[in-house]
Amino acid sequence: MKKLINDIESVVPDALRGLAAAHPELRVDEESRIVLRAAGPRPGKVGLVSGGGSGHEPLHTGFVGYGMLDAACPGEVFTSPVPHQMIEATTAVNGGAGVLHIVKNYTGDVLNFQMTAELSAEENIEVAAVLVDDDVAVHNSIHTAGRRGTGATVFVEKIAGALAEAGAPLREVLRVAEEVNARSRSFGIGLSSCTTPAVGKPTFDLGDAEIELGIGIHGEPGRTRAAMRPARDLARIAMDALHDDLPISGDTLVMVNGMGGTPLIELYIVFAEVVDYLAEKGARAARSLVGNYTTSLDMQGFSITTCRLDDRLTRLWDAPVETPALRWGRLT
Amino acid sequence: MKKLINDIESVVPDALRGLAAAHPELRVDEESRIVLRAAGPRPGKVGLVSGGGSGHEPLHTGFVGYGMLDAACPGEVFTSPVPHQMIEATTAVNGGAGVLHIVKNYTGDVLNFQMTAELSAEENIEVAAVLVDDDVAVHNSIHTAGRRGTGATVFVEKIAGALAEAGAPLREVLRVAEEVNARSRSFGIGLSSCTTPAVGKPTFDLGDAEIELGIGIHGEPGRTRAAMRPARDLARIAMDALHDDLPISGDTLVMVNGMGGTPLIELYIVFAEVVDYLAEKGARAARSLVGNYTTSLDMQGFSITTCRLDDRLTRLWDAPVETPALRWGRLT
Amino acid sequence: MNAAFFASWIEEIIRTVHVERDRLTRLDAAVGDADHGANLDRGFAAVAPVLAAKQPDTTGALLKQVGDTLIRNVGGASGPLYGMAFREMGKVLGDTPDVSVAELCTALRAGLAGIQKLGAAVEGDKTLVDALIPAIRALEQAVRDGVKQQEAIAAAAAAALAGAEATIPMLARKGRASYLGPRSVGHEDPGAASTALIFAALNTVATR
Amino acid sequence: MNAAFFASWIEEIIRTVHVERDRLTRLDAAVGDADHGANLDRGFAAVAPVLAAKQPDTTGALLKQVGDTLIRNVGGASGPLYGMAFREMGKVLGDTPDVSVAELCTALRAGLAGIQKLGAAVEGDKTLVDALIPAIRALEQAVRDGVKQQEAIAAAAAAALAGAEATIPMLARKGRASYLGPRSVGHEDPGAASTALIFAALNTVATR
Ligand SMILES: Nc1ncnc2c1ncn2[C@@H]1O[C@H](COP(=O)(O)OP(=O)(O)O)[C@@H](O)[C@H]1O
Ligand SMILES: Nc1ncnc2c1ncn2[C@@H]1O[C@H](COP(=O)(O)OP(=O)(O)O)[C@@H](O)[C@H]1O
Ligand SMILES: [Mg+2]
Ligand SMILES: [Mg+2]
Ligand SMILES: [Mg+2]
Ligand SMILES: [Mg+2]
Repeated sequence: MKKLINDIESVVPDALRGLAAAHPELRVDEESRIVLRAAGPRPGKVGLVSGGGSGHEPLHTGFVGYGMLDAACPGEVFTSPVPHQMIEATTAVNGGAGVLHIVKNYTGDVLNFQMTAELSAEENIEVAAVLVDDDVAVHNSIHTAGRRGTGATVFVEKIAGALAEAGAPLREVLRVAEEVNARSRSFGIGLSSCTTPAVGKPTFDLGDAEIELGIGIHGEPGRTRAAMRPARDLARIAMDALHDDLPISGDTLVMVNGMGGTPLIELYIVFAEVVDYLAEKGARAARSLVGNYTTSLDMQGFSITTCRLDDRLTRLWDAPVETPALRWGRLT
Repeated sequence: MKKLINDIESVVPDALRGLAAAHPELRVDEESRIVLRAAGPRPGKVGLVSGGGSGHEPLHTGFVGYGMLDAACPGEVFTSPVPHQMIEATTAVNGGAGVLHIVKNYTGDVLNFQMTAELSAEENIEVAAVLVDDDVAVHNSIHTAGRRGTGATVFVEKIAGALAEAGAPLREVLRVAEEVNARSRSFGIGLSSCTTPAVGKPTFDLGDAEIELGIGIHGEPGRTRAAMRPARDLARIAMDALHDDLPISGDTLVMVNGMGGTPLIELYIVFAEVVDYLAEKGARAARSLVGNYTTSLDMQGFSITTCRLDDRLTRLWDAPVETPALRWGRLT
Repeated sequence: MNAAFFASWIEEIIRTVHVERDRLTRLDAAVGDADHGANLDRGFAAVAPVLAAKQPDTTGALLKQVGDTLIRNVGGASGPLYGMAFREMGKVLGDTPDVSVAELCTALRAGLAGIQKLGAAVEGDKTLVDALIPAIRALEQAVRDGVKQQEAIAAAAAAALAGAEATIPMLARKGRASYLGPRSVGHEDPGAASTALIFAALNTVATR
Repeated sequence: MNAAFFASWIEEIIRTVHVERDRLTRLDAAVGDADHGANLDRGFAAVAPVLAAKQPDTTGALLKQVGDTLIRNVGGASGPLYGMAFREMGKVLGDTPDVSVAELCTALRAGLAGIQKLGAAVEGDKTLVDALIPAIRALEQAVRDGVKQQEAIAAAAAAALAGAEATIPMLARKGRASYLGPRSVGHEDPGAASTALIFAALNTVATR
């Protein structure tokens, strides 16, 4: 394993130290492992807190800032954060209008956020939680842990963040978050596994011409292994999976997300194919993100997330945002 | 080789198609392979054109937009663009105040830009060129091709772009570009080689615990091979190389740049070490970029670029910019 | 089984989880995200200094402390689950000076209930529950059979181990392994393996 | 050597560059950026349709066309260098109906001058110049010796090949290979190898 780390035990705090130095507009509590806006909570604004395992950067720490999150709680690599982090973040961002927890659907995240919600109630902070579960590779069923939360988290954080910034009350912010999640679907394809610092070798092995279809964002193997194909066919496999689950039509918000080890030039190639696919279905990529947003350490591959837009969601998507990883349209 | 491509011959045009679809604020001429601002040239504003081989994304195409480049000319992967592209871009961005060519110091780039300048003169367009040569891994000498142009290109494009946007004449824009280059130094470390689509396997092989010191951005091997070390030591090797060449002091603009295959979390770890190093030297990272800015396809590794700031350069760095890969502070 | 006995149990868990860390992580690499060993080792390693500092004098306080420390330090799915289990056991045992096997059964049942309340896993879902329930059943059977404490605990440890091994052919329906669908078949559940370790540690202490 | 002869030469270059593409790229992988074969193949492949469309009727027009097409399509260092060389040769040969070996020498000297004006490489810098200069010298010697055209060209091809091989022990001082410093030693320069190919193609056509 060749990684730019000092010690497998100190990966997260060392990275937080760098994040803090690079972004004076954030307040990074390295001890408690929470990342906040330096400006602190705005009275009367709903606070947005997300969190999850590290290794998905820029998710979530890179999305803290004006128009998006108020706090992020990074756990150990691929391990959900713990309740004491989250309760501290929740308390810190509470401006009196309650706090929305944005939770990706993984047992660990769900359980730890659930404990946090109980603790928050004890502290008289009104907390609501939205569960993001957009990954169609996992079949949803009451007999399973349900779909994973992946790329749609970025959409939920951006759009709910914009509404919170506009001063909407908690139940409306929750509602729009749930709506974005309901309209969003993701599917990922891995060309390689990833290597966690703790393990030091790839979580799974893939042959020279093999890929994994339906990967998650933790180096989990996918649902099936398949032969490598041209970008056009891979984009089509992913889009078909999304379309089968929720037919694609109209103005669509599209993210072609790199898993961490894939160059941007390749993501643009995939995006071009996605645009063609959408056109076939009479839809179009009205808004888009192409780049590394929800990564899985050094994994090579991509995921596609789509979200059917309406006028209101488009306006909220377009609203100013100023975070390390997403920024546009902010008045200075 | 597993790459998200359709055909090794169509990598650049396919990616440009994706870029065009993702960024309506750009005008992408896929035929001529030039990327322009959709708004076109502003009369009286100096035009900024850069270009170079593809495979370094977001450089240069991702830096076209308000406050930075007017046009980028992407060549084939790792191959400088050709004069007919550049002359077309030069003509397209000329607002009557002349055009600055930002050229990374590689024989191919230099020769092709030189031919373009001759053609521009025939068309009565005033053209000046700045040669970026910041990479201290290569010893500068009149007996060699000289230092390579790497990360400092981002600084030159941003700062010269800001001055051009402010309406400065060509000779001033050229002067600030040369000044930024003179104040900037870079050094890169590769943990892996990269694989060009045309070759289909890594340009060079590295052992499990080996790294290359002093790599360029084209998968060239570095100056020396060394044993893998913790991030702290690698950051120090790079910073020592920069400091030996041009002592570091005062307010410094720092970029910790990923080579394409390195996760963001690791780049933040390196940046934290850089900040410590600067403190030792009585300097500080007054401004910074941490992320993938000047990549080398899927190479794992990083480069560090420093530039000594003064008040004027800091102001120009802070000036609004709105491009796919760099954006801040723009009034909407 | 007095507070010192339980303290020895926890120490033995700390030790064996550390020793078996890589094996647990390897199991998790096959069906999950390759962190179970690291998670538990981080959590139990944090327990030692906490106990040294607080020196809880009742079994209840001890186990609650262990549970809280796991919740604070593990994260993931296993942190809240094991944390809650130790907390619930602590609540049941309170200041009981000398815990009988029957009382231990009651405490473990409470721990299991905590786990199921949080995670809603039932037997056969391929989780740590598949090691825990057989262990509790074996202990309860031993109480009914009136066998000696040491023998009862040995039976529980054997049942936990068998339960963990029995997860190999199962199709996961809870936790990350469930994402794999049929590909989860053929691998031992890492949480079940760590539960077996925890009972093996109990057995080690009981046979001292 | 009439215009048809030069057209055959260009066709033969197009063919051999395509065949040797991977070898040239491999040489470039060792000391450069692994694109020399792809660059030249892209450039010369573009020449064929251009010539088919324009059918230049003089050697000068033909070679200028080749040079322009290389400049338009190759990029990199080799595009302008080879492009300029063919253009300069075309300028010298103009509408000469039947080019003598001596005239070819003059044209090649002009091509070399174009290359050196652009790239400033001298012999020993480990570039294509190290294959080109020996080839020209061999040709000039052959003229002085009054040998037959075919023999003269064979000598030039052999000299180019030897020149290319002689770059192996050299330390690069121009182009990307120069970044490697001492590590450039021990590898053949890709541009010198492609220059040797171009002279080999000339020889093939001359011996038909
Ligand atoms: N809903 C659940 N109920 C009981 N146990 C569960 C549940 N979900 C997961 N587990 C257990 O947790 C183990 C994984 O723990 P760990 O790897 O530490 O957490 P994570 O899955 O968050 O990475 C699984 O092997 C399984 O035994
Ligand atoms: N300054 C120069 N003068 C002459 N030839 C040069 C010079 N620089 C590079 N070359 C030649 O160009 C060859 C490389 O061509 P190519 O790989 O196509 O371009 P690039 O180096 O831009 O990738 C080198 O092997 C060398 O022979
Ligand atoms: Mg985990
Ligand atoms: Mg090249
Ligand atoms: Mg796990
Ligand atoms: Mg080359």
